[in-house]
Amino acid sequence: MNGRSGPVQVPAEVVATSRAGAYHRLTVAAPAVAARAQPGQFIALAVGGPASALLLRRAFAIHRADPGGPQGGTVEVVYAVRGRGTGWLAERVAGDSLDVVGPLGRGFTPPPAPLPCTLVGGGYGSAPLFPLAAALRAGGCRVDLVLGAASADRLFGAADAGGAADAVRVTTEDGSAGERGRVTDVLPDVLRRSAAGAVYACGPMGMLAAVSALSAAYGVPSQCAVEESMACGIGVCMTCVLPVRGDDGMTRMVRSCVEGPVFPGERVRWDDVGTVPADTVGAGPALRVVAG
Amino acid sequence: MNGRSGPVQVPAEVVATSRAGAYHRLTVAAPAVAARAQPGQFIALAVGGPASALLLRRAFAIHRADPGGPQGGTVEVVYAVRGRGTGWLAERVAGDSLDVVGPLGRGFTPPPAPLPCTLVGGGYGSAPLFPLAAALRAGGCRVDLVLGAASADRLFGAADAGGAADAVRVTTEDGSAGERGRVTDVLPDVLRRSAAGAVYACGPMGMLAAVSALSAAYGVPSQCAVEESMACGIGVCMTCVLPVRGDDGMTRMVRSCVEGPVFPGERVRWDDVGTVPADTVGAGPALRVVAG
Amino acid sequence: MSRVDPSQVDLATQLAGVELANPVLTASGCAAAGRELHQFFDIALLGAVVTKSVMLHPRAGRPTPRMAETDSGMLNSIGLQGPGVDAFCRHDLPWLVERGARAVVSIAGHTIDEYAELARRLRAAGGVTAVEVNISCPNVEHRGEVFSCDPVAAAGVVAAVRRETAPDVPVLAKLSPDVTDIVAVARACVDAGADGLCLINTLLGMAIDTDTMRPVLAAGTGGLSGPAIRPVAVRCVYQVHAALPGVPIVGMGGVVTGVDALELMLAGACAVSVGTATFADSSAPMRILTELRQVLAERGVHRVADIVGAAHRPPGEPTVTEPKRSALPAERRVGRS
Amino acid sequence: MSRVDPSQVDLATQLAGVELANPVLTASGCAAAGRELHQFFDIALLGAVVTKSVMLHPRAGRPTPRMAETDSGMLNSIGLQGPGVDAFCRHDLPWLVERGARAVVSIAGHTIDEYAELARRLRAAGGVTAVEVNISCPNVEHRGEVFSCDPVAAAGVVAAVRRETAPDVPVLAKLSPDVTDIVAVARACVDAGADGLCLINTLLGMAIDTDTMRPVLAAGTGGLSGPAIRPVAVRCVYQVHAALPGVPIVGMGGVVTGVDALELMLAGACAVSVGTATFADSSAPMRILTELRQVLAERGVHRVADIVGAAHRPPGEPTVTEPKRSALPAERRVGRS
Ligand SMILES: Cc1cc2nc3c(=O)[nH]c(=O)nc-3n(C[C@H](O)[C@H](O)[C@H](O)COP(=O)(O)OP(=O)(O)OC[C@H]3O[C@@H](n4cnc5c(N)ncnc54)[C@H](O)[C@@H]3O)c2cc1C
Ligand SMILES: Cc1cc2nc3c(=O)[nH]c(=O)nc-3n(C[C@H](O)[C@H](O)[C@H](O)COP(=O)(O)OP(=O)(O)OC[C@H]3O[C@@H](n4cnc5c(N)ncnc54)[C@H](O)[C@@H]3O)c2cc1C
Ligand SMILES: Cc1cc2nc3c(=O)[nH]c(=O)nc-3n(C[C@H](O)[C@H](O)[C@H](O)COP(=O)(O)O)c2cc1C
Ligand SMILES: Cc1cc2nc3c(=O)[nH]c(=O)nc-3n(C[C@H](O)[C@H](O)[C@H](O)COP(=O)(O)O)c2cc1C
Ligand code: FES
Ligand code: FES
Repeated sequence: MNGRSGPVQVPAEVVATSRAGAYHRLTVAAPAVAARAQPGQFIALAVGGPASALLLRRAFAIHRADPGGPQGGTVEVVYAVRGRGTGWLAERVAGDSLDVVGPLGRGFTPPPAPLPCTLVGGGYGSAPLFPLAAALRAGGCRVDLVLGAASADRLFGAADAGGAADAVRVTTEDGSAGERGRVTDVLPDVLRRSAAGAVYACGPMGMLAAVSALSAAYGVPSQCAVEESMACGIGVCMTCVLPVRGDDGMTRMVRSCVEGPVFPGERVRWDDVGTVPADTVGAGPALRVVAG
Repeated sequence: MNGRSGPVQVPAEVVATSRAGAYHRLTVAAPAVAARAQPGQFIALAVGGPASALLLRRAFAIHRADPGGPQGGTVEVVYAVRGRGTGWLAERVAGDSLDVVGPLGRGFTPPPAPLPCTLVGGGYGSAPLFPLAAALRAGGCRVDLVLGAASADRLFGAADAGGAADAVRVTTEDGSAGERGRVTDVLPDVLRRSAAGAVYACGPMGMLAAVSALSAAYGVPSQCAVEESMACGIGVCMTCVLPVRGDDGMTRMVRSCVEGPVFPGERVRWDDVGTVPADTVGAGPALRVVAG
Repeated sequence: MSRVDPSQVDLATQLAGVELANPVLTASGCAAAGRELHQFFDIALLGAVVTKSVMLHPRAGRPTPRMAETDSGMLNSIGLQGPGVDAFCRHDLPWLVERGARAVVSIAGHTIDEYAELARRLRAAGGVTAVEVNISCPNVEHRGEVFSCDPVAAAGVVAAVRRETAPDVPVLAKLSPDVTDIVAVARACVDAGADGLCLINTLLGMAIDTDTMRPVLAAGTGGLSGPAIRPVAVRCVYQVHAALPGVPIVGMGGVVTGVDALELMLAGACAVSVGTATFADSSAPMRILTELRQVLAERGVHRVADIVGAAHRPPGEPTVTEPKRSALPAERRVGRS
Repeated sequence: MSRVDPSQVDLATQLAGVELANPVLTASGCAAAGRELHQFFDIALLGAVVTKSVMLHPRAGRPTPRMAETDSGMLNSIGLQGPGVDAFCRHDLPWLVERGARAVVSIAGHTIDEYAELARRLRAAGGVTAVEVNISCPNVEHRGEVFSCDPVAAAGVVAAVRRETAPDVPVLAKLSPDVTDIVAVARACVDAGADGLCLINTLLGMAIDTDTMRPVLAAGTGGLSGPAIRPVAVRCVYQVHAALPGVPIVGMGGVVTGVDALELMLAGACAVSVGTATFADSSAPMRILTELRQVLAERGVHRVADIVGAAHRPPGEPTVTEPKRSALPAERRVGRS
């Protein structure tokens, strides 16, 4: 990152809010963010207002970045209400102001030459796949979209998926929409039929692990956008790490906010997320450290 | 206080906000509070919203309690923006909801029989004198109103004073409105001319001390509404105390939230406010107490 | 976890041999002696009312300002203003007893003898459910060092109070978090006869007025309370419960919601006290009790006693299972109920 | 107090013999080694960049989750993840020096020898403005007890680092607030050769997930930081400055605004570190510097050095008067500048 493509911190007016099943959509006017955003990057919003007890920003994948338009550039995110921060966000209305930092992180890397690409989204994880699909198709790639969720209301973007991709498969665990099952139940079929050359995925950690393993089994490289608890989002605090193998084959605890959130699926040690594997560089006896 | 006349905690809609010189007016719909309120009592507002870092309520004297009306009963306060809490309040607009507790404290006691009364207000301290003036006049008392402030913009209610009292004197320290000087410069004259039988005062501690002393010098009993930092407003925390002489002549540290905020001026040991006088009941060596 | 009907959740809790109807108490100094709160809700419905620390003689307390608000917290330096133990036993204790409230009486002194005398007067008065010993007071016989900062001094106070208190009335030692090793102080108190522990008192803090450029509080320093300190309270309760699993703990520090109460109970508290939250919401203890019932029901918990200290169980082990409960050996249940 | 032109406020501060252009620093572990923040503002404009505590060898740190948000605060258990001192001296230190930034290098070890070796490597590398000794680490040679909890252990580390550090490079001891007597630890460090003190490190805390019913952090406990702890920080700085008025203090803990920075300086800090605030606002240290300049000007303060420790002066005494300043005897001014 450098000065020009790097993140900016801006006050941004809320231009639209709406519901989408179990989720909320939020669009803010943030031209400088919209102009810089790449698919797979995220923004971080301050929550709770000026006298808030909530110190940290909330991270959301960019669902849409529209650099033009009447507001001079907007950014849209899709989120689920989880706790106090997203609860506060859900009370915002058009005209309110939000403090936005972004775009943050490394997004998805498009293939060097056109290839059939399979995009897999779980829950609100499908949100960042839409701008990616558009970019890939603009670059001449065939795009297969697989969307999954526990139930129909937790599926995001199924209605728009037809226009965004060359083919769409939808799964829900309870069968309330699309095929009953998980994205990984249909993925092999999609990979085979489309002769996929690249897989892109975003969703819960368990899904990413399974998609990554399946893709590898089919010999297709995958890029997965992870979601780790983040305090700073800019690489200074070391809270957001996970064990990732480097070019040298060594495992390191890598910051998902700046070296991710998108990682090559085969590099992430999915089974060891939440641990420091013994062969990690610098792994040592677990001494109690009081601070830092 | 008992169940029926005691305070209630209610969600209240903001029905109006406006500016008044350096101050803000805020009217909320709170029928149960309006129905119970007596002149000199106060309300306590929660500030900062649901995820606020500001724990404690802010206290404001009741400027107007209107038990009837379309909203079924409203309460109005007048306040100066001082810090984060009042800053947040100033951003509220009609339709917002506030959490209100009130009415709190003991208000002004009207004279047992009609008497000329002099009401002295400093800054926003004149706010609670208006409902008092109305009540006193309804009870057959002549009311003289003395309003003072540092400057014209810090004077509250001067425009409405004519209709609220039988005679009005206004002072400002910089002479930007009314007579140049302090309320105590004109008070002797008012007391003499009106043959005042009771003084009621609200304003900064220094003004109350001076008004109380002057009234005593003229042989007129005074009732002063004090403003001490309050954590609970309901009598459980003991933060809001000041040294007050009791019927037995003994000085005790008395809670201004429940035994006040209105005290007989001659009972308050004004010069000792902020200390525990050595002859206070229970005064002892100042031992360091870590908690409580 | 199956959802449970909230009204069916068993909230009874055992506090060192005394059964309380539920685990929500007031915190000392944040509810006076119950009268004011009784305007807002029936105080007899709480697990107990913990009264403001009372001293041997009437006490005027500290000069004002006595409080400063801080981010998610507040500082206080009341200086234990109060009427003294005799007036308390005459006016306040009988009032609580008449209303059917459980009275946990907090006492504070400056010498071991003062504490002992307080305990004697309370014993004479009767009607006391438990004695909470506030040892966050300076020991005048020991250069003013705070009792709770020294295991030996703390133990001395506890032993004296235990000696002078009726055998069926538990003695609870209330500890300060401002120590290097809270487990050492806790252990000393238990060894000296404390039947239970109250964790935590306020943290020593200070605020400076940046306009006057002097401390806000007349006393300079004050005690920090409120949600700001909850993580410290949870840690203290957790550490002490880990070290002394059989000792009942009343947890406190920043409890504002039923979820906060649950957090302290998972750490190891068998009851919680609600302090600062009451200042913003006079009904806070009652509301928290209702919320606690609700959050337990949502988590499929039938008996609150089952989740006391649950955060200490290994990650895999299920927390809420019917048969498990009764399978616990009796002595383990003591510490958890 | 006359209003002063903000651009005319003299912000220079003396930190144990080193002159800093201004008193606003980053806090260790909250700014990495400056690179990331340099995207948002020129880090050379700060008083200094305090780097993440570095250890002798590369270190992977703790498992995740490593953080939990709390009311007005957060808990972290990073476990000192870092590249080790050699990589730091190769990549990070030269980068800071090239940009003209002042580098205060924080070091952490598990034995006195490790600290000494770290100091030797830094001395060999050069370019270090000051060494900050993070002694909130378990002493493996002493049952894992944290160095900063024991005056003797703390002094041992400080003496070793002081011995191995170039005489013109100040050694600053960073203390934990989780002690019964912070003045005793401070005094031991100063007696052992510390040229200054950094107050405070995080408070030990814990959060429990009320859904999983287990601690949120993989490590169980973590360090509490942010505005929640500012009253504790102010108290610690005030107490230590009162006891050791000649010892320069870097204050930290919950500084989010220029007014917060002023509060710690009034308590006795001659510089402040900005930590957690940077996570919400990447430009926080720079913004706080601008705000500090402004709030000093509004209060008629010409030289920031004049208000260091001002809260200790008697209530009556005016804080800001031109002639007074130069009338202070030299040795008193050391402690205040
Ligand atoms: C790179 C990235 C992209 C994300 N994209 C989206 C998105 O597009 N839509 C969406 O709904 N959510 C997304 N999340 C998750 C979202 O950030 C959390 O749901 C949100 O922070 C919860 O805040 P809260 O206050 O409502 O919940 P609380 O649980 O009260 O939050 C408490 C604290 O934990 C952190 N936290 C809690 N859950 C998560 C989580 N899952 N991930 C990271 N931090 C968490 C919060 O930031 C906060 O600091 C993303 C997270 C990351 C890291
Ligand atoms: C009985 C009573 C009646 C009052 N009536 C009015 C009124 O009619 N109009 C008006 O403008 N103000 C009134 N005040 C003062 C008002 O409560 C404070 O100005 C307000 O609390 C400041 O809040 P803040 O967050 O803006 O300021 P901050 O200074 O940030 O407040 C910090 C803390 O200090 C407390 N505090 C600060 N100043 C005061 C003060 N002067 N009195 C009490 N607590 C204080 C606040 O409640 C808060 O807890 C009254 C106070 C009392 C006790
Ligand atoms: C994520 C994080 C990492 C930290 N790492 C270190 C560290 O490596 N060394 C250290 O001495 N202090 C460390 N600290 C403590 C801070 O330097 C600082 O003392 C403390 O956070 C209080 O300041 P604050 O409230 O401004 O954050 C860390 C704090 C945080 C929040
Ligand atoms: C205003 C005030 C007065 C207090 N008085 C006492 C007291 O008299 N005795 C005592 O043991 N604790 C006292 N405490 C401490 C509380 O009982 C409690 O331990 C602490 O405030 C933490 O809980 P909280 O965060 O819920 O308030 C007092 C606290 C406050 C805020
Ligand atoms: S969130 Fe701070 S380093 Fe990634
Ligand atoms: S404000 Fe709590 S007793 Fe008066």
